[in-house]
Amino acid sequence: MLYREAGQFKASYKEDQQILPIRQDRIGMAVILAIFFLAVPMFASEYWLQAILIPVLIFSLAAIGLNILTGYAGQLSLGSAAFMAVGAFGAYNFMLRIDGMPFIVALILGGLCAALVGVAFGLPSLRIKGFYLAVATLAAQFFIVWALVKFSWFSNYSSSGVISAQEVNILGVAFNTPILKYLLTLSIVVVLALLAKNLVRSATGRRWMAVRDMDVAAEVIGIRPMRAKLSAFAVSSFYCGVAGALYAYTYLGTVEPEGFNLDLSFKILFMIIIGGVGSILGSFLGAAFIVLLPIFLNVFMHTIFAGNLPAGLGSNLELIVFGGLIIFFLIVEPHGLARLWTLAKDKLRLWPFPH
Amino acid sequence: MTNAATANAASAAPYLSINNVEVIYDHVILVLKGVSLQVEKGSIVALLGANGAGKSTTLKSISNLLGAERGDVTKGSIEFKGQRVDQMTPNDLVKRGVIQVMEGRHCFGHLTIEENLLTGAYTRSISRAELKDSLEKVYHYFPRLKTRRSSQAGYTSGGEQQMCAIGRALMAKPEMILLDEPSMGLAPQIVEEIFEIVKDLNSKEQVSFLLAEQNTMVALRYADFGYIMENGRIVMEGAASELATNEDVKEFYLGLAGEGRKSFRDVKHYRRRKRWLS
Amino acid sequence: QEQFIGLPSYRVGPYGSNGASLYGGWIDYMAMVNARDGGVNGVKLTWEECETEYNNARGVECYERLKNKGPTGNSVFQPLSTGITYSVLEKVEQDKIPMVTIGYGRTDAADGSVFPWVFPMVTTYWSQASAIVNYIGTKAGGMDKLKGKKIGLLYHDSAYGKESHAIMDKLAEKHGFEVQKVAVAHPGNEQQAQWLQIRQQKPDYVILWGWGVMNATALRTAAKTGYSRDKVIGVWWAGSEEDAIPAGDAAKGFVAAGFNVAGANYPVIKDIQTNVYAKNAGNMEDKERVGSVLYNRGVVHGIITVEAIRTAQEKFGKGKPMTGEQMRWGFENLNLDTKRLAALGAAGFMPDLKISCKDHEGAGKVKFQQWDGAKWNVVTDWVEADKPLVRGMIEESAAAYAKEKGITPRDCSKEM
Amino acid sequence: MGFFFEVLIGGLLSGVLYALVALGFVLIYKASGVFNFAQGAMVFFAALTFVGFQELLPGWTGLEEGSAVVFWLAFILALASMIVLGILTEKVVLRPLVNQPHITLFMATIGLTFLVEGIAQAIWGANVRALDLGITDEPIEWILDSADMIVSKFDVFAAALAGILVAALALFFQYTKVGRALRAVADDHQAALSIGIPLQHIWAIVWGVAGFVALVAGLIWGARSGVQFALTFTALKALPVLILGGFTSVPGAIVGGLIIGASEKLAEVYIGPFVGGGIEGWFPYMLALFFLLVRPEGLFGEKHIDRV
Amino acid sequence: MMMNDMAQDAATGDGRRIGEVILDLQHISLSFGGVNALTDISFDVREHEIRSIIGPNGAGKSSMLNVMNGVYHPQKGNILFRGEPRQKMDPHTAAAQGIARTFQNIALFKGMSVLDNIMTGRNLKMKCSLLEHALFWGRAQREEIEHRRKVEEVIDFLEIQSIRKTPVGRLPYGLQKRVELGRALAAEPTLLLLDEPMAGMNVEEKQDMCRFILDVNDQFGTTIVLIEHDMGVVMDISDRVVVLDYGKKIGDGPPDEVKNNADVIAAYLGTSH
Ligand SMILES: Nc1ncnc2c1ncn2[C@@H]1O[C@H](COP(=O)(O)OP(=O)(O)OP(=O)(O)O)[C@@H](O)[C@H]1O
Ligand SMILES: Nc1ncnc2c1ncn2[C@@H]1O[C@H](COP(=O)(O)OP(=O)(O)OP(=O)(O)O)[C@@H](O)[C@H]1O
Ligand SMILES: [Mg+2]
Ligand SMILES: [Mg+2]
Repeated sequence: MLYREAGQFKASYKEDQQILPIRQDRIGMAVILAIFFLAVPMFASEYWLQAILIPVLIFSLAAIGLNILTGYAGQLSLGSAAFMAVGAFGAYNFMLRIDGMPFIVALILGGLCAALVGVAFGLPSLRIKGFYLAVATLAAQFFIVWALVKFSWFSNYSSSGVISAQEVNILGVAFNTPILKYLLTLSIVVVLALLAKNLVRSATGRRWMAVRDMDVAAEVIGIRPMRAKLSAFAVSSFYCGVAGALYAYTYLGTVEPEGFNLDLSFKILFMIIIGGVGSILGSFLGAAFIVLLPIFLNVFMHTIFAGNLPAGLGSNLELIVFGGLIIFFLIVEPHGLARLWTLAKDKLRLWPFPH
Repeated sequence: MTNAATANAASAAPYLSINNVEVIYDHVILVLKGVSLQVEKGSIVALLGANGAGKSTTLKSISNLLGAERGDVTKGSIEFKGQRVDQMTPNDLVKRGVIQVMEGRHCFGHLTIEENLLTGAYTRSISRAELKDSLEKVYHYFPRLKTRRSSQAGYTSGGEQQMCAIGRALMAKPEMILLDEPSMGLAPQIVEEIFEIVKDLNSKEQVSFLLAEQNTMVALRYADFGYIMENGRIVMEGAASELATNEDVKEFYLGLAGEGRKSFRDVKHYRRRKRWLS
Repeated sequence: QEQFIGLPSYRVGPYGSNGASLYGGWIDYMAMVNARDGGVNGVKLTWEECETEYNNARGVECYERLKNKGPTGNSVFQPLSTGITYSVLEKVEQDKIPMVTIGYGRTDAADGSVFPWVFPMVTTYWSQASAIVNYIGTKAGGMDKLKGKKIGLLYHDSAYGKESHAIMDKLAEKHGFEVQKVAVAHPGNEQQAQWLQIRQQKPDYVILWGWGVMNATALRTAAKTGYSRDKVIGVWWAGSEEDAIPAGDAAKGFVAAGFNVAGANYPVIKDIQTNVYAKNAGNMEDKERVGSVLYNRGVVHGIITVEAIRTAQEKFGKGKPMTGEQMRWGFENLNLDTKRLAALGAAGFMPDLKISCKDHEGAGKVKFQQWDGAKWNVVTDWVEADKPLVRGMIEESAAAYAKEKGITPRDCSKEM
Repeated sequence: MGFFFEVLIGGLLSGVLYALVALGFVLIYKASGVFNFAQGAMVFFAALTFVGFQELLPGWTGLEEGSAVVFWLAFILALASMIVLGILTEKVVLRPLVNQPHITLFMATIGLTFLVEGIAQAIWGANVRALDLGITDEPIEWILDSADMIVSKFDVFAAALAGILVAALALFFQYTKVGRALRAVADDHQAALSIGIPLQHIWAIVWGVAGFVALVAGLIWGARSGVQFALTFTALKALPVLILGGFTSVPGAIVGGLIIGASEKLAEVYIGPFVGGGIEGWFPYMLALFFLLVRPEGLFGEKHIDRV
Repeated sequence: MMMNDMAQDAATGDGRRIGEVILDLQHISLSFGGVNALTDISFDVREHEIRSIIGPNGAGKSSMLNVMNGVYHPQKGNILFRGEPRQKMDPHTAAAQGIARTFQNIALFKGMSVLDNIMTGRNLKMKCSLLEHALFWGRAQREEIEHRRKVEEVIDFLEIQSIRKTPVGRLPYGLQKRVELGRALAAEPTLLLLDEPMAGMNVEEKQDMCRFILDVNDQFGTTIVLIEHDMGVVMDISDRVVVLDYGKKIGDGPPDEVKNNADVIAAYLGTSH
């Protein structure tokens, strides 16, 4: 009975257009934001900030990026990690080569580099569809990483191809403690997530979804598939690029091109599928799930079997359980955690009466 | 014969009977709210009703195709020839002789028309010659398919696909066919033809039919018995001839208001019908 | 009293089989010290593994997870992955936890004045390349004979493989040989094109700078294209049983560098057998592999870790668990001379080693072993690297890093 | 010129080996529309199971190590394991996910990958092992003598094996009842169900056959580079082959394999040196990409039907 | 202009003025591989009229519509739209010129709600840039609201208020057809192509649909090309009817004339009608 929209009427289309039309949701969101902006920095340990929350946030951003492309515009991509790499190396080079470059601008420029590269690799999507396109985006994945390793200019001629991020300094404040890094990451991710939400609920998002659901019909009602697809590639790569730059600047500090390998691309793909294809919320849930689950399993195995299990077997069991859980979740809800959440809300709305 | 369906339904175990079936999609959307109906052996039963009444859902619950759409039969039972079939796989059902022709064609787009038809005979283990016979029979019913036999089904016209879907079901040599909107998208001549085929199969080969149909006029002409559904419930049932003369049915399903057929041009749009239930 | 050692490990994934031997040797050695001596001066060693799957992000998580465990926090972080090394490079300094990277990692970190917290011990990639060239020189009959020779460099096309370029170019310049660099794309399970190129160019020797499946495939393809295996010289990540066995007969004659040798006949391994395996407690699932190259490499990790604790205790108090800072001192003042190694039962097992404030590498020596189809046989004594040359490059590179990062190198003359 | 042909022939033969792995993908895609990401893991699992049994059997039965009997027994046991794996996959993964979007099924197969990799190593350990098929990977001598060209015996044997498999499977799909049913299932799960095609059996069959193909691929690749985790990477070699040939075409796999194999080797040898080498990692993908621009459904793939 | 208000007093078909030829198809031939879908077909569509195309299955009716809005490009023949020849026109150009359509096999965007589907119909009229959309402030928001108002009119007109937020994939067939019509209407087209909009509907629903079509035609003067198999509907509401058979034109004219054309009866209507 607590979760009801009864009695909440919307008097204008503007009200109906709100991101969270139900009052309880708005309160919930405010509470969540307060927790993450205020309570977490106060109480979370360094381990939680550095090893869990920051990566979850960054991966969420990358997942939003991929979700825009795959979930909303329907173009399956396996190259997200490469676009992250472009963002990271792009931002690094802007910071390195232009004196006094403000971090945020470098971040955006890094994202824009990724967007450009994304558009270039998105061009084939005009003709190629489905899994064919997915495999084609692998070309981007391998080529970009190869180029970053091969051409030392990108890594400022470091002998091993590794770059180490410059210190982040915004308006004289050095972001060098876990809390500050966390807050910076959080703010950027929240703002970009909001923008993404806006995009997908506006005409742009509808164009993407139309192309995704049936591109012939979309063209017949006047949507140019080329523009829709390329804009999705651009926006998606931008998000991945920014995530990549954050990955280098607020998370790892030093990155190598191979760190942005196919495994990472897949990981991001897992996030959106487990979280929910075509859902911004799902990107967050998926990222949290994919980052936390292996850690949880690792810790869990150590505590229950503490030394009684051959070492190799323990690690393999983690793998088995991880794979099994992915399958299990897909079977329970093929549309991902976000859908599970909406279904739960639907049930709650009806509760305590069935149907 | 049709009276038997009403009067004596309880005494002899009916051929196909659905008792108080409830269906829920996605764990929350309640679509069928306790539907019961019977089909006698060798009869043609029409299931009528507006869009969204739950006709297709009813048929799918019989043929057990709901699972694929995350639908569930949560209550009630379905019996065919006195045996519970609600837990059987569609394959078992087809082997027992119950086959469904789904709404919206669902041909195998990349297979040719002929391959489509041949897959229809999957459950039968028959000789090449028999297979050829069956194929010829379908071509006899639908000559148009013969001329398009080697085209990929995905590229054929809507009507051709419809014929293909029906033909494919016939290839399984079923005893009972669940036909979902067979007339949809077919030229009037073909509609007549298809119903003639239905009648033919029914009288010559004792095939029973349960058909969901919007074209009430034709459906009631060929059916023995009819059910009318609204909002997931059966709201009316009776011999086809009785239904055809029922005033309400006449008005709402046949477009015949008292004085005879009204031109589509003259119908007022704000006229809302009364509801039987719900 | 307990001393905690965090072990980021990889036991699944493509390198899982390497991990199993490495961590097996390492853990067994520590278990042996606990069982035989009751720990280090009475301080029990405890450890916890954390699966990284050889993945940087998970490595960082492990680092963070392990760093505050135990009474004094994690004593030392040894990531066993160059990628993870880079990812935590700056963190270890902040958290004051020494990072030891034995035979991998960031080469120029051997300059302890710029990288006080990082210890690329025993030997670095650059020392290794130089030692391999020295070995080739002796095989050719003297370093002067290298002039005009052609040496193939078959490398894993990644940051790891690229580490070899600068030093090889420098050595080629110095000794007058030619380097033919041939890249192998990851993972390297197909090398037809590369070996046909090699067959065409006919280099006198081929240095196999490989990793994982690339090594076995290289040997197989060398056999297929008729390149003599005893002219293929592997780096230490190409010279284990895990690399040779899958190549079958094709690996016969293959020579590889190693900063430790294979064999179960060393007293230290015997001690492990009697104190651990005899009590049914060993870490290895496959006991046959005790004494293999990678297992023994794990033992080297164990020895160095334990000896650093011992050294630190000498200064900061015997029988007490050491903090990260104390551990750092222990590593920086580690001195495993021949005598000490003999006492540890590891004479000839690994090179003698002396770390200092300036030099975080120590030895820079390798032995060469040859595969006879069933096991590795040592074929040389310790081969030195061209220390002055390598050291020069290291200091140059470290200075550049210090400049980029605005680090003032410490003055080692003031340290003690 | 001799060198050119050497590279070309070597490339073509390697290509056939890629095709062998690609074939597994094609089988499952054709039969269920599922892009089976776990194919690489299955190759690994199959090879590992085979050598595992090969090691165990002499101890169990007292048979002579390395004898033909042991070989074939191990082969049969490994095949049986693959079939069991196929049946389990159908039961546990596919059946509950009938009629779901392709991407969901794709994801499920990724989950399956972890599962299979984990199980394989949990059972057999992570050790790398050698695998000997009794055919050495050496040049055929008379070619070497007469033309100074290297053509490996082993590669020729493997290519012949792959050719036979491809021919058999192509016939199976085109002309048998089950083959037809498989293609039908790939088009529309629900419609296939409605006409009584038992998806369970069909899928169990295909996954079984795919398991067999994986076993063959695993043996060949295992003999080349040892039985180790890296066998799962063979999938990466197979993907460009797959898109070039078309996801749904059995002969496409072999033709795609030949094109990819030959061109990547030639590119590495003739273009590689100018850009620093190591282009084999991406070149096949780029090639396939450009190819797709001309034929978006690969060489022999089924056209995407979108009619309105 | 509230559509539903105006629809009320337009029950009869008075005051409809058939105008100039808006679309002229001359000698159109179209084939796919060996199949001749259309052979040398010529006919025209006049402004404000309801022009029906009938014919047996596979006659080429849908292909004809596809030719009209640029999905198919005929091998031979000319298409004149408002007197101007159109060569190889893309569907989105056709849409930009005011041609909207519905599809025989419903082509709604399955993952979107009814509201969003209809909103896509207004796509061409929305001018804000991607950046403005991302900010969703000021102009973008105003634009969204303004178009939402228009779409709500369409929703009211089609009486689908209650399913506004439902994902279309879950709707029963008939309602999907209605939503598809809504999407086409939202574009405020001058020429509306309808491919079997009433398939799968019962009489009552067909009556509703006819009403909608007639109203659109009356109120906005939208020209309509209609493919339909229900002869009752076609004969009642169309102004002129073209009959195709196996890609050839076998009849053309007002309903009464076509109904009695012997060829048409033989090929299509059958004797029972
Ligand atoms: N997969 C599904 N998920 C959720 N709801 C569904 C699903 N399929 C159908 N429904 C709902 O079930 C109800 C009945 O649908 P059904 O398709 O059975 O109707 P119908 O009588 O066949 O209609 P029509 O004549 O239009 O075909 C509809 O309200 C529809 O929205
Ligand atoms: N893209 C295509 N490729 C190949 N053949 C096609 C294509 N489109 C249509 N056809 C063929 O052209 C012929 C005409 O098809 P069309 O869809 O126009 O028929 P229709 O008159 O709309 O029939 P129906 O009333 O059954 O919908 C059919 O035989 C069909 O198979
Ligand atoms: Mg229906
Ligand atoms: Mg049509």
